[in-house]
Amino acid sequence: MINSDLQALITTLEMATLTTIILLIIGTPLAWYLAKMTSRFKVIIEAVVALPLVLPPTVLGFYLLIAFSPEHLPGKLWQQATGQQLAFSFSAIVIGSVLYSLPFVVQPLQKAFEQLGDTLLEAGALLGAGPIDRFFSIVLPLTKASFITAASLGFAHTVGEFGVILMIGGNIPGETRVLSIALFDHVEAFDYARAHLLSICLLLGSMVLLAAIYWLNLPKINKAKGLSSQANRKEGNPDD
Amino acid sequence: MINSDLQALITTLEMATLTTIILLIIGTPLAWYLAKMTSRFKVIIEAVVALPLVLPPTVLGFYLLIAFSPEHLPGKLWQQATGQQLAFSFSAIVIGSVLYSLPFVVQPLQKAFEQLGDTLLEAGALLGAGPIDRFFSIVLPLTKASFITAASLGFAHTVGEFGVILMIGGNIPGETRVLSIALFDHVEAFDYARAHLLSICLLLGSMVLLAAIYWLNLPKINKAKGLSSQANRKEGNPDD
Amino acid sequence: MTDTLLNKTPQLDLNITISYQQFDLAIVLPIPLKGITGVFGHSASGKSTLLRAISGLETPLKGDITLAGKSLVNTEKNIYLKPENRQVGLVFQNSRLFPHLTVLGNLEYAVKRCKNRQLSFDKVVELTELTPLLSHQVRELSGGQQQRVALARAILAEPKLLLLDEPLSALDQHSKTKLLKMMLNIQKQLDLPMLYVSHSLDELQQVCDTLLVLEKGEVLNFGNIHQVIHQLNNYGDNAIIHQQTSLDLPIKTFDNGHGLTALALNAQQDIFLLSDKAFEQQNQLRCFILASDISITLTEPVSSSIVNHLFGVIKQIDNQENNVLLTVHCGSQDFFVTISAFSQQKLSLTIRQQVYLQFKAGAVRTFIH
Amino acid sequence: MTDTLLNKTPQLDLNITISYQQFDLAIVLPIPLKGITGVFGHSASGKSTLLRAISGLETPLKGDITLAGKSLVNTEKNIYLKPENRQVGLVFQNSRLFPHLTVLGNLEYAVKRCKNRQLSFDKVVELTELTPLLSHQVRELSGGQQQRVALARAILAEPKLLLLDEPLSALDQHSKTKLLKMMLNIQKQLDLPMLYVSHSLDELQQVCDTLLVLEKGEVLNFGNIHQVIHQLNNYGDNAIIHQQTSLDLPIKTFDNGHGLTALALNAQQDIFLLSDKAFEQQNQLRCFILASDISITLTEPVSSSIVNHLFGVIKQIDNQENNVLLTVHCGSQDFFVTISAFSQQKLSLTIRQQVYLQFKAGAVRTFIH
Amino acid sequence: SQAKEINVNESNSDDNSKPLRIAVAANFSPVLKVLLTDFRNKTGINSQIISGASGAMFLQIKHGAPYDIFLSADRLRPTQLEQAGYAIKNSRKTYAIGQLAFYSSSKSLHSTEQLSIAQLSNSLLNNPPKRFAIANPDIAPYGKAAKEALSHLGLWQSYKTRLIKGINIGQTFTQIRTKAVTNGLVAYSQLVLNNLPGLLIPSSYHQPIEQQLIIIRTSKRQEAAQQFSDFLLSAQSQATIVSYGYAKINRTNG
Ligand SMILES: Nc1ncnc2c1ncn2[C@@H]1O[C@H](COP(=O)(O)OP(=O)(O)OP(=O)(O)O)[C@@H](O)[C@H]1O
Ligand SMILES: Nc1ncnc2c1ncn2[C@@H]1O[C@H](COP(=O)(O)OP(=O)(O)OP(=O)(O)O)[C@@H](O)[C@H]1O
Ligand SMILES: [Mg+2]
Ligand SMILES: [Mg+2]
Repeated sequence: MINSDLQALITTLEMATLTTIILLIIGTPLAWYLAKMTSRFKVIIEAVVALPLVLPPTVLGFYLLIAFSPEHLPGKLWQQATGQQLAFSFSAIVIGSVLYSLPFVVQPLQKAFEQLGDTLLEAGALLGAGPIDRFFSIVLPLTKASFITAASLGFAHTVGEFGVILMIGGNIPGETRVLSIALFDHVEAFDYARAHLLSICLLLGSMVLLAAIYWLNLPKINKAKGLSSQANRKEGNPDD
Repeated sequence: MINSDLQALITTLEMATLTTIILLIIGTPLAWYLAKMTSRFKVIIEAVVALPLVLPPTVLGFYLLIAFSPEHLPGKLWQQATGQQLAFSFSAIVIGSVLYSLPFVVQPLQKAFEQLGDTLLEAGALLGAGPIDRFFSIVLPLTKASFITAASLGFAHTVGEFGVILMIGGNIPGETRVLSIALFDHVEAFDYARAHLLSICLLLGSMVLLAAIYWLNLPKINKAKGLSSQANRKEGNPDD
Repeated sequence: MTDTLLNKTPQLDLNITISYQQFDLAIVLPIPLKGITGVFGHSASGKSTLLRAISGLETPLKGDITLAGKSLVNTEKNIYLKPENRQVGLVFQNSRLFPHLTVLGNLEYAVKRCKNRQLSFDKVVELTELTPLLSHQVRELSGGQQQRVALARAILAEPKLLLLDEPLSALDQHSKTKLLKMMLNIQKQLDLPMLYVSHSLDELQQVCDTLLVLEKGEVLNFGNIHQVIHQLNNYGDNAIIHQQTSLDLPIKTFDNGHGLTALALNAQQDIFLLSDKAFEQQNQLRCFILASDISITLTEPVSSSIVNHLFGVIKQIDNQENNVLLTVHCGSQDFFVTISAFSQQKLSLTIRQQVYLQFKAGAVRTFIH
Repeated sequence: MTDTLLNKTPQLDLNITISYQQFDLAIVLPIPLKGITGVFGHSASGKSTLLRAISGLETPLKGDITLAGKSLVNTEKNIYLKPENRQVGLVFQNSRLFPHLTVLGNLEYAVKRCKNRQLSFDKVVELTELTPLLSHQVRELSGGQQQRVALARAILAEPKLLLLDEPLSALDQHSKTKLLKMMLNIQKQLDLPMLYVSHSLDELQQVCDTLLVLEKGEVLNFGNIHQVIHQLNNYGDNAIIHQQTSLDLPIKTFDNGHGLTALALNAQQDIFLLSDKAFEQQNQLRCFILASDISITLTEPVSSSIVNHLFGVIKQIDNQENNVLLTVHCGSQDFFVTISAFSQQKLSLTIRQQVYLQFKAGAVRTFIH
Repeated sequence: SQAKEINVNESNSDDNSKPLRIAVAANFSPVLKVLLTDFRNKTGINSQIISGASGAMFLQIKHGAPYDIFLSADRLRPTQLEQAGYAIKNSRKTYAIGQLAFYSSSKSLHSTEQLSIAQLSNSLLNNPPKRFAIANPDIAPYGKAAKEALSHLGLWQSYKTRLIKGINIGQTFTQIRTKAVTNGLVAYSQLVLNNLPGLLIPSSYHQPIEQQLIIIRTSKRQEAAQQFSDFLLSAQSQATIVSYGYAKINRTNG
């Protein structure tokens, strides 16, 4: 039975990793577009992106379930395209997570892009760097910290997600049964010992993971001279 | 019965507003401290702050319930201090929400503070502005956008929260019964018409609120000359 | 030897207007893409705005810009070439180095995106004296060091046109001289035209062929640098420059045996200045003589340390408060001399009078020495 | 008239070391808090680092700094006064304006936090010519405009000590002159001591009483500005300045009737320069004469436009390549003259020889005119 | 609706490669786990437990959840599913009848087992606790029963405002178990399962808490599902179920 928790862990990692990748792929251009957009529609798009936050996950799950069911258009289209039912599949929980976690990725990135300003991008352009090149050579390294924040918020939120996944995934072992549901089941089944154990593993595991991520991010800190730095750390040539 | 939804709405707004205020009060110094901290412990504190993200809300609720019960230390202390039981009180759901939403406030602020750099703070200090003064006269206006993001993420996440509040709040009308729970109840009780209605109200209301917030934030956008701006908007003297 | 080759050097054709609340730039001008063109003018006269427009950063612009026959912008035809496709380099007034890269990283950024690679990386780094700084973070650099990195970075990108916005303002005399020399060399080596904004006419006089003077967003003057400077001499009481004679003369003898170099002013007359190693490689020397450094005598002076004595005729006399600006014609060259009104009266100078100009070898200034 | 008052002006006592990977600053120096002290030196010689240290921004510092008897830092005693409590102002090399405020907002930022308020806001705004820019966003400003705002902002904070890091580098000659005058006035009005970093010795000569010359993080020279400049004249072949005679003389007659002002060099000898309205309000005038602007004659010259003729004795002869630097003693004042080696031979000048110095009225330079 | 038609032609053939998916109301899943070992030994059929809230599973089945058999915590949802055509005809069966119990985590009421129901109602009437936990009567069958029981005892009016309403009976049990609230009505089976003392509420105080099952129409393992249904209703299984705190099923109302 510990085996089943392991299976849930694997499913969870697969789901969260895939979700995070998709979130970054979708969220980055969206955040960029929002950061640079000047139209009045901007606020509306921003509000729509933030909406999943407001609905209780179970309710969001309820509506997604309706949408994903083969009787309704999105579910029907998916079934026609892939030959598979969307609801209660691994794809469904990934799509649900993406929608649910989108604001956590888009908003930090958008703010980072806005704060970056144009001066360095102008400098890059005049050295011959096109938009994509500028993004990878200037924007990405300078907003690395925000990307890590966005990715870790998105990942963690997906791991901890429960209501949406339960509703549209259906708790099917090996496919849509993730750790958060397993943990919930243990509590529901009064199996507190296992619930505690799993919680502690989850906490420690996440803590190690998060610490590792933030660690990666550490060298960028405190590079500025001045007020805040008690002692300037010196490093050879960390960027090479 | 519509009356009960209205009551839930009021409770929700009270809770979310109070939570957001507390989050900003706690989150801002924490984010500042993390942004300026150079110690190796930083990553650990960052990971701890991010932890509520990883635990499924019901499980977090389960542990909070244990902590808040009058039998255990936090709950006992609270009872001694206030004469009131903590679990199943309005205070409990506010505390729970604060813990649950903390990372959504701390992380965007921390990144904003990190990206701000020291140059302008140095300039402020040499004009005689102390740390608090600098915060309000330089940091706050320059990171306004991130504060709005942080506050709206925190607020929205609190409104949409469900698992934690249900567990530690106990669904008491007028005290801990919030909109997300009411909505869930309608779905469970096959009262789909009301569920849909409430969802739509919630969505539209949030959308208007979010749009209004982002609108407030709009004038700061696109002030930089250059690459991204198609046309520079000119304004008289918006800062006075 | 085709027609077009004979016809004209390629040009940067400007026909633009930019409007801000309190400032309008309106420039219609063909700038020959040859050598270095100086851009001079008071603060806020529109120099940076012009460079930003050419490089494609100033978007609310109307009109058209054509670079060597290629249209960069044409708002009528709705052409707008993106900055990154213009092959125009710009050294910003504030250096704009990439803070996430080291000095080396900043330079490599340019090299990686450079299409020609005719320049030697090591050579440029050596000339800008950046070798010991390569591994430094840019935030550790002093103001002058930052400017040197920005300059080296722009040069290493080897653009088709290089725009320089006060690139040497934070540097001391010694570094300025060195870098100006380098820029001249690179200009010739790559045949890379440059637009050079500076508040120092001395710098411009030494390196520019053409000078553009802006005032309140409009062209005040444009043309051959010597002519423009001479015209600015007569700009009136609110002198915007130190009045001076600007010269570009062939070197006749590098060293006359006494440490003086002789420049051929005309068939009869020479100008002497102190020799410098750097002159050896040159045929031509650019120099200027401040109007206040030249004095007038009526008789040829003797037993004086002053080595330059030129015979000329007063062509024009302009009274400027307590000063008098004389234009003296020597051979084919006009010289500008300011003397006190007192001296003018004492010597009772009049137009068409014959006088001797005298000035010291040291008064013949070359910035690059 | 107490002992301490008589004894000495307040001082800024520096005894600091700062170590970076490739750079060490080590300065032990008492700087009198009187007038303006110039800080001069090559790029990367540590000028900005020094100012940052004094203002409290350079934290990895060892040693102690005392400002008018008050300890700002003392690493031994573990004293570290925060920047905001030092009442030290700093105009940064890059302006560092607050981008979220307008020009007015930036200025008000300083005024609100100022404790004294002796200066008139309107006056400072007018002198820095910022009146039409008050409502502008700072990102709309030109480089020079930004510098003016930064300067006005720092002045309006009315600190106890003002540090200026190349505050005028992006400005044209006209604005520079105006602002230097303003700084002098404010210095006197508030009795506000300043440290002024610049690459332009001309600027420094005009406004500074004391000069500090840095080289590679160490004090190369420090003292009375005229003395230091004269010592730098003899610095060797790698001249770091234009050799010159630096003077500060009483005005004898404002206008001799011919548009010339006479300065009393000593009881017998005067120096003449072109009159300027601005001289009227002054008793004393600071000026310099470039060594290359003075020429030597053996006989008193006649019928020349040159108005200044001084009789003196050659005190020292230094050969510098093709140049010769002469130190000529006239009355009590040393004058520095560079002539070509050629001329020296021609005139066969030797030590203790009596000669006439001649230079034009226009060669007596005051930056502020 | 259209859902009935989907996969209908494949519905008869068992696909043995997949385990039998049993969707079960969370409160019954511990008992089910015990029974399943027996089931596998007897039939060799592999099965999977998917436990959850009946309400959610009801919705999921309506939207095509790939379950074979649904063990609900109530009677309402299976009935509705049957009416809407999601169940195999006549597959709806009552497999267990829940019992309500009074449960207190406080020491004073620790020996509730010895307490008579009359004594309890007296003490509850005279000393109403500040908070009292039951499952939500609007959505949970045990909640509905609890409401009926409280009404029966004449406590409903005074208790209405003190109730902590759990989303389901599991949450109510957790809330008392963690001592966040002292008293409440839980499922008797929960107490038996966790070896805790409590006082059984007579089943006459409330409508029976019938827990029913249905076999899902779209199931590809209808045979195995039927086998499982039969197994669950067998006398031996029923005895086990009753031993875990459920009431005996009166077979007259099939
Ligand atoms: N985006 C803008 N919005 C409004 N005004 C602007 C903007 N950009 C420039 N200006 C105005 O245009 C004028 C010219 O600016 P510009 O930067 O071209 O001057 P400049 O000649 O480079 O001066 P400096 O030598 O001081 O750098 C200034 O008055 C400036 O305020
Ligand atoms: N934080 C730092 N880390 C490492 N080196 C530094 C740091 N700050 C300054 N330096 C070095 O100290 C030296 C002096 O710098 P500083 O900025 O004081 O020069 P400066 O005299 O102001 O020069 P400039 O006239 O070019 O502005 C430079 O070589 C610089 O690279
Ligand atoms: Mg400019
Ligand atoms: Mg500096």
